Amino acid sequence: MMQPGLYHLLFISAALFFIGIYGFFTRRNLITMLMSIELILNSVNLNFIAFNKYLWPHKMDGLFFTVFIIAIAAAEAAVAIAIIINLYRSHNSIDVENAEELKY
Amino acid sequence: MNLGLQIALIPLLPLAGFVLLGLFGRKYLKKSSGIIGTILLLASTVLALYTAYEYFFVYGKVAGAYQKFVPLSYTWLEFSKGVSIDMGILLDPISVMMLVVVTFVSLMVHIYSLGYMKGEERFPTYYSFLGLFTFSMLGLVISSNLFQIYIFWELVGVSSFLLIGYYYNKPSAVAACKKAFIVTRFADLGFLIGILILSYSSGTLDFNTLISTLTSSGTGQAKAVASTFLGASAVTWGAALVFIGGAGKSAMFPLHIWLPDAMEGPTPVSALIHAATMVVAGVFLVARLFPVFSITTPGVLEIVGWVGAISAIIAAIIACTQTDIKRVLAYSTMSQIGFMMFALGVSKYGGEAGLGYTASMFHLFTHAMFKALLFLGAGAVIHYIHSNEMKDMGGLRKYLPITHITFLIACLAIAGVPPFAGFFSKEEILLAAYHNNPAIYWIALFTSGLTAFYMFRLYFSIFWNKEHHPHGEKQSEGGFSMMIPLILLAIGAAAAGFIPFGKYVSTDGTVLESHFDLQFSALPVAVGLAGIFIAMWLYRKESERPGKLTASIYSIYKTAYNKFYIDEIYTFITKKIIFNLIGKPAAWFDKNVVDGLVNLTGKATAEVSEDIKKVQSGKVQQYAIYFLVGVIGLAVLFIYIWK
Amino acid sequence: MNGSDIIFYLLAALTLVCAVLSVSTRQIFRAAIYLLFTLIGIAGIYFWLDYQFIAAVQIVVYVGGIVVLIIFSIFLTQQAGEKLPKQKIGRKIFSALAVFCGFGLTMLQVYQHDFIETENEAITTNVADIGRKMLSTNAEGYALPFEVVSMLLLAAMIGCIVIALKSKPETK
Amino acid sequence: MNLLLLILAPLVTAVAALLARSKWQVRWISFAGSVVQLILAFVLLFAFQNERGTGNATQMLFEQNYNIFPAWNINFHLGVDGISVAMILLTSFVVVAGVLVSWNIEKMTKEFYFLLTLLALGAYGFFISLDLFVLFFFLEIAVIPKYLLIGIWGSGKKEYSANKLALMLMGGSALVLVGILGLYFSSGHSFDLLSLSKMNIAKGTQSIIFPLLFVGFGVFTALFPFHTWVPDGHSSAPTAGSMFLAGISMKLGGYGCLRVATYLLPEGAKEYANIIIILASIAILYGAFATMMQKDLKYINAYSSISHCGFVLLGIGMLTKTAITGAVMQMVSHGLMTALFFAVIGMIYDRTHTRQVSEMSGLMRMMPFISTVFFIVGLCSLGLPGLSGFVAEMTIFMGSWENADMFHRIATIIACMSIVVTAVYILRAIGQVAMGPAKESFLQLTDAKWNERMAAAILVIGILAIGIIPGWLNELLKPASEVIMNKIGAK
Amino acid sequence: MNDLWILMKSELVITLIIFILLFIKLSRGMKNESLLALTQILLLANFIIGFFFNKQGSLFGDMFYTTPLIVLQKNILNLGVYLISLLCSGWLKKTPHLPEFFMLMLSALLGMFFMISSGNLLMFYLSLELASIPVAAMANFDLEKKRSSEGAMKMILSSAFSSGILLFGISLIYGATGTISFAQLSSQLDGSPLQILAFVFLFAAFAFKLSVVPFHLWTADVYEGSPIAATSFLSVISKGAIAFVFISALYRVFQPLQETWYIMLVILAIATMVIGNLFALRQQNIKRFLAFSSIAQVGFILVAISSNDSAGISSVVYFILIYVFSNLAAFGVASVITDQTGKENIDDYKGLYKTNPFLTWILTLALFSLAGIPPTAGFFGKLFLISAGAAKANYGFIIVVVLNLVISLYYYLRIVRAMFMDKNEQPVEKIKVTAAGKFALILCAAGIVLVGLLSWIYDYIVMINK
Repeated sequence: MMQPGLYHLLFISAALFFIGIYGFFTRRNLITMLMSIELILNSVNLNFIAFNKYLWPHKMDGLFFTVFIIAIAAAEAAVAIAIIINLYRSHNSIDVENAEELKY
Repeated sequence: MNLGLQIALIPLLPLAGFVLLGLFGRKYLKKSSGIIGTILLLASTVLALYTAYEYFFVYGKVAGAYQKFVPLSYTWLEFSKGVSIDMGILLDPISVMMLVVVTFVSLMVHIYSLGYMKGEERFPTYYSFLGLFTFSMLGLVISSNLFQIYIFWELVGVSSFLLIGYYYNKPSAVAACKKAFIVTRFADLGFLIGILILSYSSGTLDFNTLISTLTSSGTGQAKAVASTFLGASAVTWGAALVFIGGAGKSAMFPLHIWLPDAMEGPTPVSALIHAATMVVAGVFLVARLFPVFSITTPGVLEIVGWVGAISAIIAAIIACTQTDIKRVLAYSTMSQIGFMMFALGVSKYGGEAGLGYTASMFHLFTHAMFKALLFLGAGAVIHYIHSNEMKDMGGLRKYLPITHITFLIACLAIAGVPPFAGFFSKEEILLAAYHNNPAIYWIALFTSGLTAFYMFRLYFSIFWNKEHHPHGEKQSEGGFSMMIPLILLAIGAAAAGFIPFGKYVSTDGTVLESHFDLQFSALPVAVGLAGIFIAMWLYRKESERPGKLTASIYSIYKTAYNKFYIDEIYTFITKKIIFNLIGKPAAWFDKNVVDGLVNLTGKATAEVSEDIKKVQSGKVQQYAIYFLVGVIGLAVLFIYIWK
Repeated sequence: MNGSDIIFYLLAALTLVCAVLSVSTRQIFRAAIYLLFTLIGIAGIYFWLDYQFIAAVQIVVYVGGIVVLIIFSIFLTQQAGEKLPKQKIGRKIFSALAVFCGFGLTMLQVYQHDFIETENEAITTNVADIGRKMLSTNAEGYALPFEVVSMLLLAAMIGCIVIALKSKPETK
Repeated sequence: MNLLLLILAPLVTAVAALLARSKWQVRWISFAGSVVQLILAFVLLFAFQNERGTGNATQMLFEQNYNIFPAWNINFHLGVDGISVAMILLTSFVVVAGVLVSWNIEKMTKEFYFLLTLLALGAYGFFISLDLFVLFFFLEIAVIPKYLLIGIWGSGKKEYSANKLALMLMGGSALVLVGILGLYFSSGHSFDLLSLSKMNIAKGTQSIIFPLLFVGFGVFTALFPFHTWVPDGHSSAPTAGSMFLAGISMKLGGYGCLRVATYLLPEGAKEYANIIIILASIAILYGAFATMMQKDLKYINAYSSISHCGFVLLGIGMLTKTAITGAVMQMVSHGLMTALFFAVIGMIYDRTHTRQVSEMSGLMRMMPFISTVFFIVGLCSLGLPGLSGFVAEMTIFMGSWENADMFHRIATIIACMSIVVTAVYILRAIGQVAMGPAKESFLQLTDAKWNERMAAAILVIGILAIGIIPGWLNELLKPASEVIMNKIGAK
Repeated sequence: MNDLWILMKSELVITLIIFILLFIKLSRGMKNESLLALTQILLLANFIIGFFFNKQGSLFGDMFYTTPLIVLQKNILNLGVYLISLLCSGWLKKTPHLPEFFMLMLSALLGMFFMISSGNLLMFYLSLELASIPVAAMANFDLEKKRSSEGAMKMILSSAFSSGILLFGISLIYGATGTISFAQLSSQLDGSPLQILAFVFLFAAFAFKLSVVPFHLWTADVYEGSPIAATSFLSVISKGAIAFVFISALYRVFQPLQETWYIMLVILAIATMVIGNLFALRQQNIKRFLAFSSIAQVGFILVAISSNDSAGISSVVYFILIYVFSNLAAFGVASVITDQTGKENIDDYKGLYKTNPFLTWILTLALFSLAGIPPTAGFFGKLFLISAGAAKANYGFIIVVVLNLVISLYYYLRIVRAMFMDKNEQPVEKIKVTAAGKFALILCAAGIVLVGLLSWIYDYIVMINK
């Protein structure tokens, strides 16, 4: 194994990203889908940080981007959870496949 | 009076009658329409006679030959430089002669109809149609332009259509008028294409220019002759096609089938249109273009001759078997026009050789008289007996004395018994044929015998034989108005032969001395008399002889009775081939294939739309999968394929 | 391989393994916990990279906020012990395939790309600097995004309140 | 004369009709409007001839040019030449007749007349615009009113027909649009007809754009095989709708084929002339044969329109001055004739409540006027001299015959053959409908009313005016077709 | 800093309105009617202010920049929001959370404004989120309806997913170029594979928001589930804003990758039009129908965007203006009908003309405008879009485009047919339209007719675009 560097980080983040996507595709529970989204967002954060660290350390663009993403992730999660709870009230379930009334 | 205007008035007066009676007749002129029409036509007739007098005796002859005059010409529609439809008047012997014939016969018919058509509901309409017809026919004969003649040709056709279909609520009349129009229309197709060819070859539509271009050897003719198609030169095709037009209108074999049916029209109409005037338009057309036919395309002229001869004999044979008197007369007309036609066919251009031409015109003239007379006489009989069938008639000579006498004169004229009109003209025709085409001569001789036979068969069946008619009470013979035309025409039929026709009408305008040869005349007269006697033997008294005779030659009789099945052949072609093999498939193709494709496009779109609705599954995860696949797809596409 | 490297690999392994477990376990509560560990692992990586501020934010916001929120909502909507419904196998295979393709493609491009690691002097990233920049309106400042985010948070708050507050059941 | 009046008159009429209070008002407003349009058309005719008489030989007269959308170089450019004047006259005749014939429409009268007038507006605008964009604008304006007219006031399978019509026409105009854009971008950004005509567009481009434009406009004028909207559309439309459709709308296509496609793209026209001729010949004869088999009067006229419009395309495809003049004459003639035909059919249908030929008989007895008009229009259709059809067809034949090679000859002969087939189906229809024994159940029927008489009379006058004295129309069209032919530069 | 007040005037006014509403909500609150009226007045004022003080300039480094064209774009959106507030007043009056709804809507609008003005990727991302998260909440405003929450769920999850993709793309771009500022980006892009990959990620996110096939699938479900006010906001304002941003991003930032995105746009435009049309053909629900029709419209917008010249920009702006009027008129009518009768199906529109001629005419006009039929403005809008796209003389492409125009006509006419021609046993009863609604509908109708015929409007857009 070699010295951990940019590519390692990119690998981790890409892996995380696609794991998240996989989760998003296959999880039927809305909350777990939301968790997958969080994984995706985290992988992006990792990307930004890695680039900022290894390639463009003289500016803080990546870092700030990460900060804002985290903030937005929180907001998004909050709204999403609110919606999910509302959905749960009306459907009595948070299985995504129980909410497929709108189609075709 | 201005000459152009004077002559223009001849057709325009009947036209005025048509417009006047057509627009206001039904409402305001119900009673007086007949009188109005007749008076207008009388004026026309007087003008025509005056014109004829002036032309033949005052100014027509210049330097020993009758000249062609164009006193009036108005550019009606110009196609391109030099090629235009001009409405004009062409004065030459035949057009002047035709003016006289048409106006005279038409006047007779107008007068006759005053009595014959009395009390008809559509009396004004009838007279307006007569006016239209007379106008068109007159326009036709004075045409100075090939297209002008076509225009009036069509108008004549439509007025014939209207008059045949006058009894519009009779299905047979409707069928007949349709048939007449369509068959002649089919022939006119040939005429039209012929016009196109001739006009393109000669670069003009004007008769005089056209004839001189095509007959005098020069660049025009050379060009017209040079371009060939299927071995024949353009002008040959043109002339032949024009002749088809003429043949259609003149009821030449095999386009004659409409004529007998046309007898569904009122009898005076048959007299006017289908005996005396319109049906000779084809003859007139060939005569009009005679220089082209005889000089440039002698081959076509030969065809003309043969078509005429064949029509003459076929019609005569059929006429012997028919029982409807108007049909007999119709076939007789066809036969006589055949005579005229082959007379042209055996003629040559210029001088003595042009005898056939003169004879043809002469026969046209005399035929108009006696055939109109025959029809009007038949009309009087039908008027009296209310039937067309021979078997309902017989012994009428006592009841219809004037009709009887005039009818007899006409029969003698048509049979070629001297000194009646028909004798002279037919004699000339036979003479011309004898000199130029012996085969046709023998056919014609036989036909003239047949003519005498069937005419007298008719005569004896109507006026002698046994009395059949159911009408017990004695009716009058018909009014004054019906008798006058009969008498006038009888005079014409009896005396017209003595007109020295060759002096006035010849191929090149010069005088053609007619000479009678007693030796030559003997045979035709004998044949004619033989025909008459056979008819007398068979039909003067009621006997079983006709029945036996027909039985002995039954198959021939049957064939002839059924008009050689030509109608059936036509029916087969139209119904089975045109309707079933072309029309129906075309309609089917349109509905199912062309339209089907359009509908298929619509259906396919709807189908696809239905099929792909699964994509919109309502599953948010699937949406995301599509999303990712789309991204990957685009990325691969643009990274690796579309750099 | 030095200690730092080992730490990195350990963190990486923790992160990825927990991530995988988090999307595959059938116990929802465990999934949340695995997520928690993943997030912590990432925070560890941030520490390892010397970005303490971000690491702190990660811990505070994610671990302390979002995950807690998620766990609350799990409690609200589900019995903790209940197993998650199974996904169709076809979907799983297809998803895995798509994801692998995507991953392969991405990594291929990343590895083929020449990232030039700079020798530029890294600027310090202490909290004070970050804070100053966050509120600076200069070219290098982030005041405007900050305001935007605050509007967003306000809006999200309003939205959540409206949606999640139990509204009166409409009887009329 | 100010050409804007031709647009304003129908516009004002349409708005006034919408604002009217009662059906009575709507009718009279529309009628007055249509009469105004007729008068304007005549004023235009005389002004035009006057101007030409004074020796003004400019290609287009009464030009007006307003720059709208300068960014796209779109101008509101108006002007007329002989062809346009003829088409405007035709339109105004048909409009008056259409308004009169629809007098008894009770359902949504206001809307009906509004749409009718809108259609007229589109046609007028189309004929006077010299800017392709504006032309296209008016072309499309004329489509949707047809859809609504058929869909709302129509009969039979009206929805299907209306849809088919709208979609096929829109498809056609879509191709036109592509063609126009092609012209625009290949000519250095100009939509102006006159300046485009002065440009030399590369031959390769022409051979791409020409088919687009020609087929696009061809759909409007029933180019085979894009004609299938015609039978359904016509047969389902209300009387005035059919009249406008066949009398005006189909002419838009012919006019476009000539003025836009052929005139602007002479090379393309030469390249595709033979294909056009083949398609037109097919349409002529095949349309005629298909007509023979129809049983519904409206279908008969619709199919015969396909055949007759084939003549228009044939004339254009022949590329001779005479043939082109003939094509325009045929447009005018067919417009009047077919409008009259539909009017008559409408009148008959209103009384007998059937359009099946076989169910009618002997109408002459009860309705002499209508039957007479039926005769006249039938005879016009089969090309009887003295009526307009003859003049137009003969001009086309004569013009076609000027091409001396075998291909053109055969096409011309095929076209000529249709006169026989036409006679067959027309006489069949006339014989069955007007003639024959009168049916018992029809004995109570009445003849035409004043409005119907007037409508028929107006169109008959138009037909006769061309049929009896064609010279004026010929003189009107000749110079314009000469301009077109000079551009094509052959023969 | 004087410029701040002028350059950011739209954003500031919107923020002000949000806070006014917030204070009203937090204090005693107001009756819905008066609150609505107040909001409408405020929005009108906002719209009017939009016409003044146009200036070009940038703020906060390059994070925020504005030009007269951008101001115009924002004002078109202002107009749209104002119209929505009028058109949907029926539903709005009844909703128990009126101020919240407006606050969310205005926050989203604010997000769009920032998005249009954004000068770097960070601002862009943030404002994009600001423009979409509140909308997701809005979609759930029919709290009692199952469909509403399902729609909202789909919206928030898909948009979170798409922002994940977007962010990944942004991060890669950041890695590859080292900058997130638009101005510097365009000079840094060189078309290397990684950049293309990143660009595709980014593009996909745009495409998602714009509902380009195959990223469009959420659209119809969300539109159908949401309350109609939210739907019209989504379909008109969101679409318009994202289209504005998209075109300026492609032209300004990704110009170096022009060859790539031209082909991409051609492919996606065709796919979008075809799929949108095919789906719209058989829709029953009016909102769903309008969703697919708007997808097809997006296809046409892409056609114009592909032109890569200023004609593309001006025609898109012009089209969006027309689209605002037309689509809002359609939604307005649908909203009135749904509000009064609860009916949303096209079959329910059968025979509408008998009972509600006014609404029918407006809807007809709107549909004709959407279909691009003269003399409505839609004709000009569509035509300019296509003309702009045709500049490359790509005949095959243009033919496909115009044929799609024809297909689209079919389904627009379907509704017209239902209203005018079809018979119905129980047509929608006579509906009384509120004064505000009527006013807005007439305004839309006037807009539909006049924006096309008054050609100076287009000239104005062209002028400020230079």
